[in-house]
Amino acid sequence: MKRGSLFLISNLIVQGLFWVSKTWAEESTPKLDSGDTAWVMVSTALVMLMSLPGLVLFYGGLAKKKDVLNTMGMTFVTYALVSILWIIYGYSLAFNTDLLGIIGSPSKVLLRNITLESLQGTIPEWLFIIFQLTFAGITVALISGAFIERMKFSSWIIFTILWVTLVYVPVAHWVWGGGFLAKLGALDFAGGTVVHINAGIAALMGTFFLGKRKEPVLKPHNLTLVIIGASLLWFGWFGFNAGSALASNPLASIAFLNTNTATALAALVWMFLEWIFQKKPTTLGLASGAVAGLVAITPAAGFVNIGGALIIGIFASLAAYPMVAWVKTRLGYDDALDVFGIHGIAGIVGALLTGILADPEINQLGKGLLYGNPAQLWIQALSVGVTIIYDAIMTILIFLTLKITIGIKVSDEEELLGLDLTQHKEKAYDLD
Amino acid sequence: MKRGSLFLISNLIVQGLFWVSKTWAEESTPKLDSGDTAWVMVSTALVMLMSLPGLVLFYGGLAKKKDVLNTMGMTFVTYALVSILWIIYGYSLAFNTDLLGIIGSPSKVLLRNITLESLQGTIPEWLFIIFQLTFAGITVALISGAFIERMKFSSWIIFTILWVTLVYVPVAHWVWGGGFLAKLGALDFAGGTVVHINAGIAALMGTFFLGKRKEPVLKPHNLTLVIIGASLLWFGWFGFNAGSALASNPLASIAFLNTNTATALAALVWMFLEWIFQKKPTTLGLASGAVAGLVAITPAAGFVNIGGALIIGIFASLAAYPMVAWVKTRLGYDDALDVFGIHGIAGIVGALLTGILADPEINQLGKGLLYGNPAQLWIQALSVGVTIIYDAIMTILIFLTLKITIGIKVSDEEELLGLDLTQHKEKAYDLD
Amino acid sequence: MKRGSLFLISNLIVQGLFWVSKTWAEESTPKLDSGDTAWVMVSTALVMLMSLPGLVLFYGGLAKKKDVLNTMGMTFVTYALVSILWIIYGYSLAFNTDLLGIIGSPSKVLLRNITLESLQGTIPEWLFIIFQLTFAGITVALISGAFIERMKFSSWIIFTILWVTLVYVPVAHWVWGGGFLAKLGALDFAGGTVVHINAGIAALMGTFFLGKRKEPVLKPHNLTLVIIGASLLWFGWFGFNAGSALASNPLASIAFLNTNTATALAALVWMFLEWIFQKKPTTLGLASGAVAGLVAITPAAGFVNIGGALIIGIFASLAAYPMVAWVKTRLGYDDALDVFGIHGIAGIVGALLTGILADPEINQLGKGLLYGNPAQLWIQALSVGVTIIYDAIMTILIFLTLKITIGIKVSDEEELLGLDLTQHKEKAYDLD
Amino acid sequence: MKKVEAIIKPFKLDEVKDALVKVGIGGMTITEVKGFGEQRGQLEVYRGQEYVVDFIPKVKIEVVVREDQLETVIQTILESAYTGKIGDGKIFVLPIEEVIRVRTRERGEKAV
Amino acid sequence: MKKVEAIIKPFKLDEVKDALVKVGIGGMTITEVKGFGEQRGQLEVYRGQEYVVDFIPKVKIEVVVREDQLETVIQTILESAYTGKIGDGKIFVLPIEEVIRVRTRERGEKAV
Amino acid sequence: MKKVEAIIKPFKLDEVKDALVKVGIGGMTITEVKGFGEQRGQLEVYRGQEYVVDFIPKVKIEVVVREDQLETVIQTILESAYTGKIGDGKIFVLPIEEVIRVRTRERGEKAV
Ligand SMILES: Nc1ncnc2c1ncn2[C@@H]1O[C@H](COP(=O)(O)OP(=O)(O)O)[C@@H](O)[C@H]1O
Ligand SMILES: Nc1ncnc2c1ncn2[C@@H]1O[C@H](COP(=O)(O)OP(=O)(O)O)[C@@H](O)[C@H]1O
Ligand SMILES: Nc1ncnc2c1ncn2[C@@H]1O[C@H](COP(=O)(O)OP(=O)(O)O)[C@@H](O)[C@H]1O
Repeated sequence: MKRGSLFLISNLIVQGLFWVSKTWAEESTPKLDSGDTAWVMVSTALVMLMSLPGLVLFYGGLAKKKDVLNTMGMTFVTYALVSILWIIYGYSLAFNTDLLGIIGSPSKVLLRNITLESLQGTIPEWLFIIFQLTFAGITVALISGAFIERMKFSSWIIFTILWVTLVYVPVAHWVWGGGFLAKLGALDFAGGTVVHINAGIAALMGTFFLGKRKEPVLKPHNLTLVIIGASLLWFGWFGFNAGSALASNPLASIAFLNTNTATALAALVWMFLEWIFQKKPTTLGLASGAVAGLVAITPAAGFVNIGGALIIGIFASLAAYPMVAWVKTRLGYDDALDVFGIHGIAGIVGALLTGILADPEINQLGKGLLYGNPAQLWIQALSVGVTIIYDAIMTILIFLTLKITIGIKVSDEEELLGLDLTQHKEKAYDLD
Repeated sequence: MKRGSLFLISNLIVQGLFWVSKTWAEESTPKLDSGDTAWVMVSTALVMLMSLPGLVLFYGGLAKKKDVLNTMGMTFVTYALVSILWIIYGYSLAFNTDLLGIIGSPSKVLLRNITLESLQGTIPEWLFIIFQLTFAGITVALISGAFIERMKFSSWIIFTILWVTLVYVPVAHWVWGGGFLAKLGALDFAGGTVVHINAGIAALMGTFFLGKRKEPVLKPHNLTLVIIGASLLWFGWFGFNAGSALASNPLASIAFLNTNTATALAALVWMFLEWIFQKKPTTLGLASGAVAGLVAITPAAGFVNIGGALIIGIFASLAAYPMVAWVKTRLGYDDALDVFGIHGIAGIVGALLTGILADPEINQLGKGLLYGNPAQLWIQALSVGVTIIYDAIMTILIFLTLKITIGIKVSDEEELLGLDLTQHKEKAYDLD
Repeated sequence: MKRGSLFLISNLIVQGLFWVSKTWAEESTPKLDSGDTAWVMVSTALVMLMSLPGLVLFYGGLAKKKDVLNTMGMTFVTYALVSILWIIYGYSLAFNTDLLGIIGSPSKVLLRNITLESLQGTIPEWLFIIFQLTFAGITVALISGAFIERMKFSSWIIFTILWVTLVYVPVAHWVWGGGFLAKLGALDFAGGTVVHINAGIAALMGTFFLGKRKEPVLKPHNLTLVIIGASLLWFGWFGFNAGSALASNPLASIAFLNTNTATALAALVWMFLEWIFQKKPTTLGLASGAVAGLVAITPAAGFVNIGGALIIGIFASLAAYPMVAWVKTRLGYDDALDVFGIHGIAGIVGALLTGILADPEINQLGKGLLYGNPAQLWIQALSVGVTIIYDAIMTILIFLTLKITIGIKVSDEEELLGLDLTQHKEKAYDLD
Repeated sequence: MKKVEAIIKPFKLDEVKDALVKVGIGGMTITEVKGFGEQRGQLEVYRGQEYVVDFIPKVKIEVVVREDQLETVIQTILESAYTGKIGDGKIFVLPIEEVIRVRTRERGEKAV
Repeated sequence: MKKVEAIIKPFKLDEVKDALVKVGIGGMTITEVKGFGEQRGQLEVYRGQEYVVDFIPKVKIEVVVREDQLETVIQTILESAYTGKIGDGKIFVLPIEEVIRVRTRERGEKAV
Repeated sequence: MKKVEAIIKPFKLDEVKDALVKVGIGGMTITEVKGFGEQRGQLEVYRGQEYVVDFIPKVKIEVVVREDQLETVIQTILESAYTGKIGDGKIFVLPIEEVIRVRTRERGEKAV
């Protein structure tokens, strides 16, 4: 799990193999590459698009009509908040020089000491900062899907600040910023653990504190928005996964192709599961399967070959579908939009399968069980476990704090009237 | 019609003129270029966006309220299906070494024998594979517009599999993959024939088998979606056309500019035709004209100069408008969303005009009638004709097979209740 | 204010510092760079997306249900019209060799004399043309927000033609094309003055002629569209601002980061202002603040450091919020969607703050009051003033002409019935 | 005069309207309503969770008629709205004391 | 007590409401309906195919009034809903046997 | 037979429906309406401009009942729709002269 460090090295090596004519192999320090920079700028914009309006549409469409603006506003305000916190201290604490394996040095707080000349591999450091920012933003926004239709807007804002600071920043440091987990050697190409498992577990914990909604059932008010949102997530995810190569090269290309493959197959598998078990294939099923596939391929995108991508696509839906269709209803927690069921579960599937399927001919940094390195699977499991435990504990502490201070849930009447009116004095549609 | 082969050579020549300092001209084998790779990765994402959610929005908004999810689902499932089939056998059969002028060698089935080092021109072969994949996906999805509101979802899935295999793959091979049509020397920069005429003819043939809907009239349930969809198609088409240069260079730039020019003018021409013939200019007319312009400029984008783009923009709407406004109602076939009327007709207009207007100062590979090469027009006509005949025959055979096996049309009552409920047990909107 | 000229030089200098290995510093003429070209192609597509469907969604959602298609159509037709006018004469008159400081030479009318070899810095001139085209298009489209729900569609079309020709083209020439204002040395990285102040003032002038609507109140018919539109504007603006570096380099990266930072903070500030002054934070407020931030950072994006971006973000909303919430209602003009209140006001704030906060360590071309150059603030004020005065006079003349010829306003009954039906014979939604 | 209120299946609306026009009815008013009755709604399924909607979309037709038209209108609706399946709907007849046409201010039977 | 049901043009709603408030009416209920009558719908044209909608958007106003208010309410609606063009709508008067206010359980004229 | 028309707060619909079912009511028709009365709408605020909506979303329940069910139905609605706050709504009782079930052509009380 070392995108920030190992990958850059890997890129240099990979690039060194092909681009000898650019004379990089001979030089000790990398130079800025305008093509790599262009691709990472685009990828940054694409990951931003995943939050606004990707997730805004996907979650907003699944919400009830009286809660859609609040649902959309949760993602919007979170992306804005994290944007500011990230440049103030988030980036420095997550990605600056490691202190005791725990946290980054605060010497880059407010982006001090970064200049036009600062590079991260072959791209400007400023670009690396905002690329990472978009990952932090969407991770927190993802969690909101479990809490919609009943959480106080003010409480969500404080949650965003506390969680990104106390959970996302340290975990990102441990895994990508040179922290203690980075030394374990676990593989996480684009954020299966840091983003998806992290978000899924936080979502699950939060539902225990928020309790059930009055009407704890999924009744999407506008499925056209959901399909558009899923489409934009798919589109933006090319930046998420292929952008994580931090270069415009063959590794980015296979990550791109793997992403599309696993996603497409997971969408089809979910559809056929529905066809078998509930007689009709739904469009929401296609969209849900696609998201499960996107999540599961995330840690593996730059490590597995096309066969690996197909296997991950299949298991993404095989694992997430029963979770949301059967297990959730039986366990009875109210994960409104299945953040744990899809992001948590498919994230875990992807992280473990990466340990099995990583093919060193795709990326020499990753060698899975199938290629003679059984240890990798245990490393993957360990890093997943550490993340889950730390995340769960911290999320519980944050919710406890919120509960005994400003409160977390709106009143029953506010819930019935809808959060748009009671939290924002707004109405989404005026179609009369 | 030889994007896969001739264009790469042309790019090398063009690039050779300007980038001598990169020493490519002196070398025999092309090197990977990070800028070209960045642009083609972006273009791939853009063409994917044309299907999801571009076409999803454009077609979905034009459908009736009770059929919108089914309409959207047709494009979604097709893109997913083609994504898988393409990497299994589609790419190899379409673009691998030619066998007898008919089909590509199966040696790259499941993407065997492709490695990190494989290049296609100056970009990774993996990238070329997924770029081509997005074209295959949207071609089939386009056809669905003619069949909506009455076709069984299961039947559409089987149609997708058969048509992409039996029609798209071979035609793409003949035209772009080194097959027998490639040797004719016809010009098709980004897929006027392979994509749009191909889709338009298949759409027309299918309507003869599906018959009319109970209410065979265009009553868009949500025109805001249509305008957003048309906008995203326009946006994504920059990847479709300028991406087909397979490089980030002046040829891509003029293709970009030509695309915008023809599209804008076609939108305006359609609007004025409506103003003249039906007294009011509609926003659906603006959107429809834009799509006609995008289709018509597709084969010509990297061959004509700006004057050529203007002429193509004018004729796109001059040909497609009377087709959908007058001819269709008179002939009485039920091409629900005018796939033949717009994609078929404007595609033919574009293919023929390319043979007239191709300017060798833009691209030395193309020389039209106006520049002293009347033969080109006949080559264009011939290749259009071959595509139409093969496509029509195969589509008829596919529909016959479907009809006598699983059936193609839902029952009358299912049609009245809407396909969302009867095919998917879903409802698009819950706005009460 | 000299993007077209000074920036290219600056880029060369900046690039020269880092990319000596590319041997550019030694050469007199710049070479085409595939990475820069890729980034500017993407940026062009992104700025196009800001009009279609960014503004289409943002404005359309804020309109009343019976006027949404007309509102969307205004932006659509304007983008199409300007696309054609720009290649016919707009580009040549705005960016070709200066004649007497007033206008560009017509020698590039219809893009004559531009070939595959023509470069603008390190990118093809064709690309520069279409990049600039997208700015011209959105500037006019922005104005429409003030005029919706009462202006004749035909009148808007003529307005578009006259205004882009008589106002946008000359102002763009003076400021960016080497005209007399360019020599003043004012700073406008991506169009704070040319685009936003220009649009804001024209909007304000027009409202005096159009008068009030029957129901002069903001009653958005679909706020979900507004939030999606604002999100896409944010996304596209990365192309607007970071693309204005005309290269894929550290300057583009800091412009990207500054854009995101100011936007996020402005969204939050607007939200908190609402929380304080009207008790609830709205999602429309978040979106409005984001747009104010995007506008204000536009002239400064490639000049200020991150601290500057934060300050600009704060003042964007501090200035625009009271304008639209209090001042407008008191003054009583009917700027329907607050084009003056947001684009005009935040544009002026941004232009002046650039004169204060421009940091020469970010870009040696800009040195503000804070860094020892108080003159810059006066230069900024002067260029803002000249633009306002010229724009106001010309817009008034255009409206006078329209008023005494074809008329500008629909009849009262047409307004009540809605412009969709009376201007286009269309209905946006058929949701029964 | 009487008001006939008929609750029918939405996809029967056009048929009923045409039938009424044929027997000389020149005006009616239609409202989208939701019905609760013996018929239960179509099953919808989202992410594996099935649920039935109690309230089913119906259309209410209101026709104000002269006494002598009453039985014809009832018969016409009975025939054109009929499918024989549960949920076909009901017809209610209410007394009307006065009818006025806004445009002409005519009152009574002339105004129907 | 009586119920006055008026079918009017939607853009006249505010005017009618204000006029009714002026003559002392404190409550009413509004429904969006679609009318079929002599007035035909606006032509819509999509890709050259024109079609007319039979059903035109109308608004139904229901006001329950005391007998002594009846004529005033009718006159007020007649005036404020009037445009003189076809489609101005109709007013129906129905008998009401009982009115109850849920909040206070008051019955009869006090509850109106 | 009588028709009971109750205008209630939308979020009370399920409660009222369930209560009516409990006392044996097997059918009803629901319409979304907008009410004008003493209760004023929630304030909405867009870009600092506050405005109150006069018309508040309400739900109209129509139940046609036999005379002997009338008082039970009224009491049931009164209890289940009650919040005690302004805007709880009204119940109107209208005479019904005939009821016919389309599916079976039954008339009168059997058809209710
Ligand atoms: N007592 C009633 N009062 C008002 N409306 C009723 C009543 N009973 C039935 N309806 C309406 O008639 C519709 C059809 O009734 P239902 O019991 O489903 O089938 P059927 O008409 O075949 O008996 C219901 O959906 C409802 O709208
Ligand atoms: N017999 C009727 N029963 C119920 N509603 C009617 C009847 N006749 C007319 N209406 C309603 O009144 C509206 C206006 O009637 P129309 O014939 O179009 O014009 P006018 O009111 O000028 O005669 C219709 O759209 C319909 O809603
Ligand atoms: N005279 C009336 N005629 C028709 N509907 C009425 C009348 N008075 C009230 N209503 C309906 O009853 C609803 C509630 O009335 P309101 O005066 O707001 O509160 P309350 O029921 O507590 O007196 C109104 O919104 C309106 O729909």
